[in-house]
Amino acid sequence: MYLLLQQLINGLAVGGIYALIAIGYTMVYGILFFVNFAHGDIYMLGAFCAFFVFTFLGIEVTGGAITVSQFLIALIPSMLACAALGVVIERFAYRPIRNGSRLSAMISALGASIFLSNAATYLFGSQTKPMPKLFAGKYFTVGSATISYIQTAVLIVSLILMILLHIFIKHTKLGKAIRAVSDDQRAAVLMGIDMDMVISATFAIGSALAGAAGIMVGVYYASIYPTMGGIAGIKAFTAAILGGIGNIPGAMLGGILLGIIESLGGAYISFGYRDAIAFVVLIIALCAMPTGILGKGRS
Amino acid sequence: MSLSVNSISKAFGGVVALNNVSFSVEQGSIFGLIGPNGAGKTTLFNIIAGVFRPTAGSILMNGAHLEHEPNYLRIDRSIARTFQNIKLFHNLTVLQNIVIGMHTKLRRPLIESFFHTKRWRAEEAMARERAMEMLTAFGLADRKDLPARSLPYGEQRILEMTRALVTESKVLLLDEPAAGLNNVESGRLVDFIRMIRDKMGRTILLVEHDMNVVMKVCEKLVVLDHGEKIAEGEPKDIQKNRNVIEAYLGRKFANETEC
Amino acid sequence: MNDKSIALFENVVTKYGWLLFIIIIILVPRFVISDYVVHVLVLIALYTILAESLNVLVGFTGQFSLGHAGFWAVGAYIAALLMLRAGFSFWTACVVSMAAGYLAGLFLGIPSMRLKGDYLCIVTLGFGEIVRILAMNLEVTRGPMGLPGIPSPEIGEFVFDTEKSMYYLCWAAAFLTIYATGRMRHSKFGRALMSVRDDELAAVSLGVNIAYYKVHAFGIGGMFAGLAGALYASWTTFISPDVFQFSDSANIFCMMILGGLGTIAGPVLGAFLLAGLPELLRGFAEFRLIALGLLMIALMIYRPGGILGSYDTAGGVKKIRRRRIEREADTNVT
Amino acid sequence: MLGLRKIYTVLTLAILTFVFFGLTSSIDAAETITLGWYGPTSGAAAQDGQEGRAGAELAVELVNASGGINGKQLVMIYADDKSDPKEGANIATMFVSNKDIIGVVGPFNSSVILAAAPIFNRGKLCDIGWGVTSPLITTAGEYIYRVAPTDAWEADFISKWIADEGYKKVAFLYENTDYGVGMRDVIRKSLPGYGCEIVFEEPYVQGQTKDFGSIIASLKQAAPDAVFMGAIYNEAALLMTQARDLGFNAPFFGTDGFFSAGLLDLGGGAVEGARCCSAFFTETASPVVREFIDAYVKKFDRTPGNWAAQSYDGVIAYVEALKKSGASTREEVKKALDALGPFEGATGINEFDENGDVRKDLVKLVVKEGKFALYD
Repeated sequence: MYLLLQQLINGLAVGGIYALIAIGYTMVYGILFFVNFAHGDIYMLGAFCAFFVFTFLGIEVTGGAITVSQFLIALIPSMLACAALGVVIERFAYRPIRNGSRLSAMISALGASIFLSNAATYLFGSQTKPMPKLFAGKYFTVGSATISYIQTAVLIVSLILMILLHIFIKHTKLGKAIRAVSDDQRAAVLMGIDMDMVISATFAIGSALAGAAGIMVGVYYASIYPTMGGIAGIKAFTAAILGGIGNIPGAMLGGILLGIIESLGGAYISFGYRDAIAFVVLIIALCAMPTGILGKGRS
Repeated sequence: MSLSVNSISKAFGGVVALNNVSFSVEQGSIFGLIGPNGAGKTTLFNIIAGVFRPTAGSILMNGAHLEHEPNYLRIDRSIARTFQNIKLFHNLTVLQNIVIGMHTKLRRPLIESFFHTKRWRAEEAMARERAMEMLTAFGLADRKDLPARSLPYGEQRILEMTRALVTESKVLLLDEPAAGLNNVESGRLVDFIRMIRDKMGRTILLVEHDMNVVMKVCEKLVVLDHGEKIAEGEPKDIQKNRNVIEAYLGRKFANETEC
Repeated sequence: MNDKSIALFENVVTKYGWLLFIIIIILVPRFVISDYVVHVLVLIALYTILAESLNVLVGFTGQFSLGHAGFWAVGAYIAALLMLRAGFSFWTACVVSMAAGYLAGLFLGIPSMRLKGDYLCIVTLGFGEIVRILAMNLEVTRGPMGLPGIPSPEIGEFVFDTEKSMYYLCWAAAFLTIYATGRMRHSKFGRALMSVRDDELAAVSLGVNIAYYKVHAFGIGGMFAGLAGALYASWTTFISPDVFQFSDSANIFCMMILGGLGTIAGPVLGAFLLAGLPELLRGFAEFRLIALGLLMIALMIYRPGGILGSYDTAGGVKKIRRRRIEREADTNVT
Repeated sequence: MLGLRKIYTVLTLAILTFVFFGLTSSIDAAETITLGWYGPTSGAAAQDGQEGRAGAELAVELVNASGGINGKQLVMIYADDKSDPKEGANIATMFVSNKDIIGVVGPFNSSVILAAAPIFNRGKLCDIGWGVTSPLITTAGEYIYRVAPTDAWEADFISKWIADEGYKKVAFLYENTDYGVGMRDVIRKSLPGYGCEIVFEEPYVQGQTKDFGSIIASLKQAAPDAVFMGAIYNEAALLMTQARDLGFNAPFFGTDGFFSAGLLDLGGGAVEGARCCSAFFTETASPVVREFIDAYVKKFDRTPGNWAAQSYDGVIAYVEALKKSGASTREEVKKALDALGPFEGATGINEFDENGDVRKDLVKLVVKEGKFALYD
């Protein structure tokens, strides 16, 4: 029984990370109707930002450990840097083709993804870089299931960020504008909403969350490498679709669910087939609910 | 040929859009379906066209039940339709749009196109010829190689109508054909519809808001209000019918014009 | 260049353009002594088949598929296993792998009946990953160890084991694919596919059975990808799961788009560009991928329809808005 | 916009660039000896690829500094295969059709060399793999050699070591690649052969699996005496840290995949006591190895890893063979390699057997106080 509890905890922690990245996909899709494949690479650059902040602060990255305050000091600048990067990518790669078709936007996103991951490999070197760990070695046990502090920290930080986002979207003026634009672009513009600003804000928020996910993965697994964006991007995109693309709570739900499915599938069926199981579950879910769990009739 | 609608009801979730509507359309007539906004005209039209399935009731075409048939079989039941806002194949040429209209008429399998067989070439030539015939009849022949998206609005409407006619379906469903036309164009539309009925022997069922088009061209009318049939008959009777006036202009006005 | 001459250009170029292109392809091995160039041209031929067959799905029928490497893998593995384990000759194995590709296409076509756009895209992406993971874990495919020693095609004594012999075989298959997709485009089947792409509701109203055509578009796409798989297997004589990654599916997708979506010559040019260019730039290792990324972005900004694209992808997003407005108008409950 | 003219120019241009490309061949062939080197300098295994390339570059530099081979300077052509078999086949054809190249060193991934082997055999061009360890390569063709010890040999070496240490119940975790699966097939015979029982066996996805929580949970249930990992250092370090975090403290054994500075960087304290074997070790007495290490540190100011040493030896094999035989054509190089006998390189004494595999002795290592040390 404890094995099940252990797997659930692992799933929740990984799910929290997928959810944070998936939110970026869903927010961009909600407004521009295309999948921002470069989003996975922004998550990777978030992790590298944190790496440079740590080295700048003189923290011993090789096998070192950091306190919560140092983590937060690194979190803020990384999120801001990623937000800025998101806006820059939108400004140069997507704005010129905004009235083009979704297809060309998607290809431009694929191009941006190839550019970012290879530029990172060239600039930062392809080596897997060590990252300091948060709560190294501390864990508490429930029966024979052990829950490491870092797992719970990842989950808590993810939930907090999601709640903050929810509040932002629900109650702030910009949040309402984003929702308005995603519901009906033309009407929103008629109401005097500045499209460019809203779209940049969407990219900024989505990228900041991806940056947060990046730094957390960095301290959780204590290692980062330039091509980590690709796989995480595809998984998060799957989570966003599972939850119902264009729907923020859906992205959160989809992320958590995918994390749990993966860890349970990996443990109980076979670790080699873990990703295949996640995709099989996705396909079945989509055939049952063509627009995702919480998705409106948007497809 | 008889198209009859028998006690059709339709509800979207809790909202009752249509409640027990029945009427039948005689062969060769021009039949109008009118009513104020939200009366259920378009829903009924889409049920006949096969886009929606009714919650209750049936639609009979020459005695055959249509209501549960998939929508792509309407053409085989000899029912074709046009759309309120023009649905052409934008990236295909005018000629290709028409040839696709003959989709159900063409029989040769894909393999024959691969081997370029005589039979396949003959069928394609027949299709092109037939399409050109229709295009010249409706004055679009010189546009045949242009992508459909580049035609002006009026011509796109005619192209869509031509495409529906080329299917040689006995019944033609027109969804607000006069939408967006000025009175000169709607005048030409009235002659056009009459010509289709008289020369091509088609039966027309149209949904329309433009009252002077309706009154001029329709031989029989059904009026819907809040999903129910409140009147049926000749246009001149309908104009004087109390319920119709009340539905359109409200009870006070209906009382004042007591006729 | 107004729309009138686009239509004119379409049929004139197809007659002479292809003739010249075929002549060039036939003559190239005569002048080129380096096996390396012939080798790269064979790879381009296989990518042409893959990009053309994907074009049937995306360019003709408007269905996004990012899992085309999955069909390629199915074809390659079926052909390899039949030749290695069951002693089939290349030709029967090739036909069987095309049939297998067709069935895999139908299988993947089923969800395509219900799902659209990005939902379908993720399902096809999932399909590609599932195929690769199965190849990675199954005993019969020897997992990551791959299948070495796949025999080359033979006709009587003549064995296609040199680069030049496979060059002619692969380009013959490529021209077969180009001819087939070209013929299909002008047939009832092709027109039905394109009507599904442009406007499903209108197509239905004209009697086009949308589900049938969507599923068979996947079938035909899978069939030709299976052909490319069989050819690839016996050309390289060794296949392993990491040959058919998601990056390969994305690569094939980009070739089709950069060349020109919905056209016939587009995917051919795309294959030359994305399979040929990196070989030319082999000297500048990391930079060629950075350059490729930027090239893709630039092309989408200045040539949204792809280099040869006459297909009005510029109207894409406008189409989205129009389609959404129509949907509201169509189904509002009046 | 578009025109007939444009279409022709674009298509024919693409063809002609190839025709031109094919005709050119490198210029001065007389005074130099040209070798080819390929490996994954980008993509998933970029780190090992770049380390291998550094080893090869160092070898070329040292050889040319000491007067080249029989008076001729050594020229090396480098290519990146991104660990993709398709690229491997392209590069193999490129090397075969470049007449100046008389020998090739590379690659790192077994699946890449298997794709390239038929082309090298057909072109009668020798290829010494510097990172390929899969047993499949033994029978990959007469022109295929390698300096990296096979998984089979290392797995057997470690199994014997585990048995000698008295551990009876062993868990085996392996990456789902030809490296890991190759080792699994070997230890399924070797471990029981030495009297140990495999209590738990599980693959993971190399390069993707980051969260080993579920594997560790199953490990704790199986409660093995020792864990043998068919893994390279990044996943090994990750698993050991997470295992220690979750309170699993059995000793870890690995093969040369463990032996890299990356294991210490990523693992930190958690890898203390991890044991592995390697053909190359920095603190050895032999002068040749010492010379290699000092030169490497001087050029790249970081200590060389296992793959740098293997790639270096790949080049040295040719240098020794050419010096002994004065060969200058591909057939002569083939004969020279077969007749080479033992030669000393950065990984100690190497000798090719009749299949082109290498026989070299392995060293037992353990991580003590954050550094690799000889295990006595």
